[in-house]
Order: sequence, then C-alpha cells, then structure tokens
Amino acid sequence: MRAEGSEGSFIEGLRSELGDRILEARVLGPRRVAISVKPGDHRIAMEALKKFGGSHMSTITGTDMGEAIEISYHVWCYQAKMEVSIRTGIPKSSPIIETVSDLIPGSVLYEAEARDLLGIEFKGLPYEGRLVLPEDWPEGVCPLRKDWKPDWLK
Amino acid sequence: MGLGLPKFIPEALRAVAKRPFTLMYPFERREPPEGFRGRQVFDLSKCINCGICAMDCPAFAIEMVEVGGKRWPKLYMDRCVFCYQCAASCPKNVISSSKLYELAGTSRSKLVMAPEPPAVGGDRA
Amino acid sequence: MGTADLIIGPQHPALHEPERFVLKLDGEYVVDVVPRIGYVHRGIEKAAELRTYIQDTYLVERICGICNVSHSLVYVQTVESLQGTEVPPRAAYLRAVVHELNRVHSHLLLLGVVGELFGFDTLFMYLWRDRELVMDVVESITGNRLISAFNVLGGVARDVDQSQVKEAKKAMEYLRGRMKFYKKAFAEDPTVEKRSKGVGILKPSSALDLCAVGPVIRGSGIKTDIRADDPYAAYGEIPFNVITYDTNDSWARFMVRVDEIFEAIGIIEYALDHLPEGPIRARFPRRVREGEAVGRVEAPRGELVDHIISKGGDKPYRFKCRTPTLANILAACEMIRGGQIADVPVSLSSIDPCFACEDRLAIIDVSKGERYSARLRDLMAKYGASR
Amino acid sequence: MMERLATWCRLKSPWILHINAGGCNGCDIEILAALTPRYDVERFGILLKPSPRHADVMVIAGVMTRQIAERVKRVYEQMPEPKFVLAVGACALTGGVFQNCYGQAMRVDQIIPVDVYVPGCPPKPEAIIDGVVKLLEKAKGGAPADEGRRE
Repeated sequence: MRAEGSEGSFIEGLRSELGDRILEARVLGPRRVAISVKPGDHRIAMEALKKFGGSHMSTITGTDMGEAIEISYHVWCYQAKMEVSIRTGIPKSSPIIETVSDLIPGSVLYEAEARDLLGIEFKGLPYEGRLVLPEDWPEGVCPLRKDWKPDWLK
Repeated sequence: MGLGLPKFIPEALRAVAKRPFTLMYPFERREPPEGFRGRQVFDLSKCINCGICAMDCPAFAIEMVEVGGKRWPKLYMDRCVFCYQCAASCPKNVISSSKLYELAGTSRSKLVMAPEPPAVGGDRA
Repeated sequence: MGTADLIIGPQHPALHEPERFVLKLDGEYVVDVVPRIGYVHRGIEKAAELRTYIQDTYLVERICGICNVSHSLVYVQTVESLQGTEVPPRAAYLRAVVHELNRVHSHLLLLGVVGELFGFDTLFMYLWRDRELVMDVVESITGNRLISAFNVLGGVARDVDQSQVKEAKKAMEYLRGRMKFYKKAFAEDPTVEKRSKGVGILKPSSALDLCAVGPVIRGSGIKTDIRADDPYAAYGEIPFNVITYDTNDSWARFMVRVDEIFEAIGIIEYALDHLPEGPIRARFPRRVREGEAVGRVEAPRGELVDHIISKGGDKPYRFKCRTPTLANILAACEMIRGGQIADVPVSLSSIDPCFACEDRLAIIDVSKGERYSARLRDLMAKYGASR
Repeated sequence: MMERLATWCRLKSPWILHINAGGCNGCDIEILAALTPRYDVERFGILLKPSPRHADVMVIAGVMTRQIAERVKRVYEQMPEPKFVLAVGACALTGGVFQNCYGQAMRVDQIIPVDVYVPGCPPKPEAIIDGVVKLLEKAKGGAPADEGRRE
C-alpha cells in the first residue's frame, strides 16, 4: 500500500512490479497515468494494480485504430489515488482478448458493451447476448468501427 | 400500532393555512428571469452572412438560405435546442434572446423562422 | 411450482438508461436477475465523432437531462486537459456552484420519486414543491430550468451578478431549513422506515467488487468521493465532508443523498461567498491538439468518466462516456437478489435510475407459458404499495 | 347532442398518457413537474394515466429510438378514439441534437400523427401547459384538423 504520491513515483512503483512488461508509460495529467502492455499482460498488470488499491474499473474503451483495435482499461486505485489506463492493442482481423471480469467482477457490462459496439471477443465473459444494440440490428455490424458509417454519410 | 405520529400531519395542517403555492398559469403569466433562453431574435441588419451560426449549431437548426443574392440564417425552431451557441459564435452579435417561451404550434411548418433581411424588405427602417 | 420469470422493462420513461431486468422468481423471492440495457441507445459515441468539439458540448449535455451539468462538465474538463487550457478561477467556482445546484435538484427529484414509490405521495409533492426553488435559481443563473448550457470549452457561458448571488443564497438558506424537516422525516417516519430499512442490502465487499459508484458505494460505508479524492473545478479549495452510512441498505443510500444536499448547500454558499473576480472564459481554439485524456467527475449518481482520444482537428477521434447508472446496474442486481418482489422498486430506485416512475412489466409464468402485461404500478398495487 | 356532451366532458378532463420514446429525461421531468404543486395541471382535470386504454392525450417526449418505435405505435393503437398526440421537446419533433444518430429511427410524426408540437429543450412546464391549452382549443373545433396530420 502506498500513500498518495506524484505520477512519476507511481510509474516507478509500477515498473518495479511489472518490469519489462510495461512497453510505454505516460502521464496524461494530474492523477492520470497510461501504460501500454502486450495483450495477455493486461491481466498481470491488473493484478499488480491491486497492490495499489486498484480494484475499481472505471470503464473500458475500445478504439478502432485502423489496423488494430486498442483497448484501454481505466482503473481507479483507491489507495494511490491514481487513474491508470492500461492500454493494449489487438489485431482487427482477430479481435480476441481474455476477459478481466474474473479479476474485477464489475467489468462485465463494459466488456459486453465493447463486444456489441466494436466486435471484440472477450474469452470467458459470463454475459451472453446483446447489451446495448437494438434487437433488429444486423449481426456482425459494429457501429463504433471506423469503417462503419451511418446511412446519411454514405 | 406503535408507529408514532407521522411527521407530515403537522406539516400538512400548516400548509392549509398558507397561500397556495400554485402558479395560476395560463391565467397569470410569470415573467421568466433576465437572460432566459427563449425564442431567438435576429437583428439581420448587423448580419454579415458568414454562416458560422449554422456551422456551430449542434442541432442543425440554422440553415443559410439565399434571399436576394445573399445567404441569410433561417431558423427551424422545431430542431432548435435553445443552447445559444449561435449567439456565442456570432462575430456581430446578431442573435439575442427573448423571454418568449410559448411556442407550441399545430404544425411544424409554423415553427420555422424565415429570414427577413433588411435589403429585401425594401423600406424597412 | 418451480421458478417463474418476471421481466421488468423496457418501456422506461424517467431514465436515461432504460434497462430490462429478467427476474427469476421462487414464489415471492427473487432468485436471480439478468440485466439488458440499451433501449435508449441513440449512438451518441458515434455521433460525437462526427460532430465538432463545440457541437459535442451540447450533445453530451443531452445524454441525461437530469445530470446534464455533470455531463457537460466532464466533457469540457477532459477536452481542456487534452489541450492544456487553464480555466479562470471565477469560472471554476461558478462551475462548482451550478454542479452542486444540479446535485441538489437531482437528489430532491429522486427522494420525491422514492416517496411516491413508498406510497407516500405527500412526501413526493412536498419535495417537488421545494425543488422548484432550486429550479428557479438554476433558471436565473443559466437561463433554462434543466439543460443549463452553462459549461463551455474554456470556461462558463455567462456570469452572475450580485442580485443573482443574493437570490441564490436566500433560496439555499430556506432550503436548508426545509431539508432539516425532510431529514427528520426520512430518519424517523414509520413509512420510510418500514419500506427501506433492511431492504436491498449491498455489502461493502460486493460494492467494491462490482465497482459501484456514488451514493451507492457510500451507503455501504466506503468513503470515496471524486470531489475529494480527485478534485476538479474549484473543489480543491472548498471544504466539505464526504457522507457515508454503514447500514448497507436502501435507507442508507437515501440518507446519503439527504445529507449530501446539506453539503451541497454548504458548497454553494461557500463558493458564492468566495467567488474570485476576473474573467469567466479563456480563449479556446476550434482545433484541439493530438493526445488523449481521461476525465472523471462526481455526478449526482456517482462517478462519470469520459475518455477522449484526439488525432488533431476539430472533431474527436474517439469519445467514450461511462454513465454512473451503468456502473451501478450490477450492484442493483445484487441488491434485488434474495429480496422480495415488492422490494424491487425500492432497491432499484435506491441506485437512482428513477426506475419506477412509469415502468411496464411483462409477467411470464414459465409453468403455463402465458404472457401477461402489467404496469409496475398495478403490480405494486398488487404487492402492497398503495399506488 | 350526445356528441357535444362528450366533447364537453373530454375538454373538462383530458386524461394523459406519458411516453418516453428514448429521450434524455429532461422533458419527462418537466412533464412530471407540470403535475406537481407549482404548476398543478390537475386543476384543469388533467390526470396522468398509466394505461393507454384510459387516455385521451398521448404526451410523447424523446427521440424515437429503433428499439422503441414499434412499441410506441402499438401503444397508440390501443388508445380509444378520438385520440390526440402532443409532442414535447426538440427530440420528439425532429431529433434535436440526435438527428442522424444511428439509434434514432425517425421523427415521431412519421410514426403517429401529431396534433400539437411543443418546441424547446426542454420546454418550461408553462410551455407544456400552453401546448395542452392549444390542443384543447383544437379539440373543441370538433373533428381534429388535418393540418399537421399525416397518413
């Protein structure tokens, strides 16, 4: 457990836990830190964050970056008072990643939402079926991907 | 019943003695406060036809239509969300607010404010 | 007889996030719940990518009409941190004032709706009567009763003058007196006690696991508030207390809100007394530089998160918004599980989705395969609530 | 004779059904606020009814989302004749800020005929009462005017 500290020392602390698994670490602003990891390592990073009180999943953002889909897990660390974004990229052709819902049960709905809107498949996600999209929405169409455009723009 | 006296009985009795809280709208109309965002007023004599209001409108409520060779803002009040971004964006302060809010109409075409540019009307003071 | 399925929703008028819950029943008791949301999925995140930053300010305000100030606040703060713009101190204070006015009105609204749910219409009518005072103050400061259009990129849209400050302080003083009465009512009235104490238990450990936010987690005794832990606007300089209750039930969550109204009134008075002089708006460019930012605010319902990725230009590349009700749905399911059907509306409303106002249910009895439709009110009438 | 009596009765107590077709709640809160002590539309005999079968006037607010459009139509069909529709707020009228969102199916008046439009985002409770008054004036005219109606 750590007391409230600056972003730089927080990143140092994370590095001592995770070592080379952190590909890149950035400070986004006061109490905002982003780290990049390889897919698969995101679960290890999340385990490491628990040492800082990081048990609150704020949200999960999926972003279509062209070739890859980038997933950001935003975790709030209660003790360190730091919002950590764990970023990882997965190929758009096979967007499969392991779920974190067993580590943080509160992330089920965020993963289900990302599955609906971006077509990311979360291995081991307990929630099945559509979460936000309408029932008559065509299968396999993901509105938040950049190659999907609403009718009026076509 | 052992429930104790509900807290609201004395309160309700007190309210009986007071003046009614209800506004007698529509028989009495209370003036909205200063700066209320009601129906827009366009002072087109200041307008420089730039179209920034139409560009910034979040609800696509302003359309620049051509009247007498120039493009003037036409407001669709049925789309308008009364955010007054158009007034904030306008470089010449053409748009100001009024306190008029009773805008209900029986058809959507009545909710369109066509521009009345000063040059076209001819003898507008 | 086996278990029966009870479907709550989806027609769901008082809510920004209509859900549908499939309840598995064993007699009167709820065995399991499955949520399905998205009936008001309008595609705001996609739309935000297709509009400019200026237009998005007003788009995000309309994600939720009740806590619209929080939505626009988190959006403008995120974009400002992306751009690195400092907001003038007067604007930061005014933002806090309107944010707290919004919280007062939202909490009063919920407490009133809860009163109606209890079958306690008197409470509903009185609370909404006094809520009108707050609406008047909001109207005089922002120009509209609900959707404020107050927070804009770089600052706030309009200034307040001395007469408005005086009027606001007078209203707050009056409201504080009224709230003392309502607090007593919520703490001691037998109707409230019977309907909410011990109903919808959420243990602190499950509140943490399920990532509950706002009054829900504070009602489980966990002291966390973004205004205190992760201060924004002027909250770093304004003294206030974080309210917690540790009875873990619906009553605790209502009491957290009652006490938060007192704190909010205190914040508004402090901020209006210490309002710095100066400009209310910094210049903000139309094009925002490349980068990403995460913003969080404490909305009336809890943590509200925005994540914006910019690749330069006047439109965001990706806009992500996580509303507090979504975070609390799992917690609500946990509260409902194991309780009685009659307690479902109370538990649900304690997370403040205003769920119960006008809901529609379809009852499917598995053993018969018949389908009935009923409205929540009818059902509640059947299960003991008076209306 | 009976018809005039029926019209008179209807004007004295129009019962309303409130539907949210997927809006932001702003308008819904204002509709509800119109029923609370400050505005108190019950003094005109206006009652909020939970069931479409009891209602004369449907007050509809919010963007028509794809999920809800079919349901709104079904509710409208269940209302007894003559029925009136009051569309409240920019979203119900045209979509407001949500125009062209993929979740918006269409405008309200593309699904059901609308009698009175109340613009605003959200309209003040007074403006909603004003809309109701205009609706009643229209209803007094006997057969609903064709203006603004679509087949």
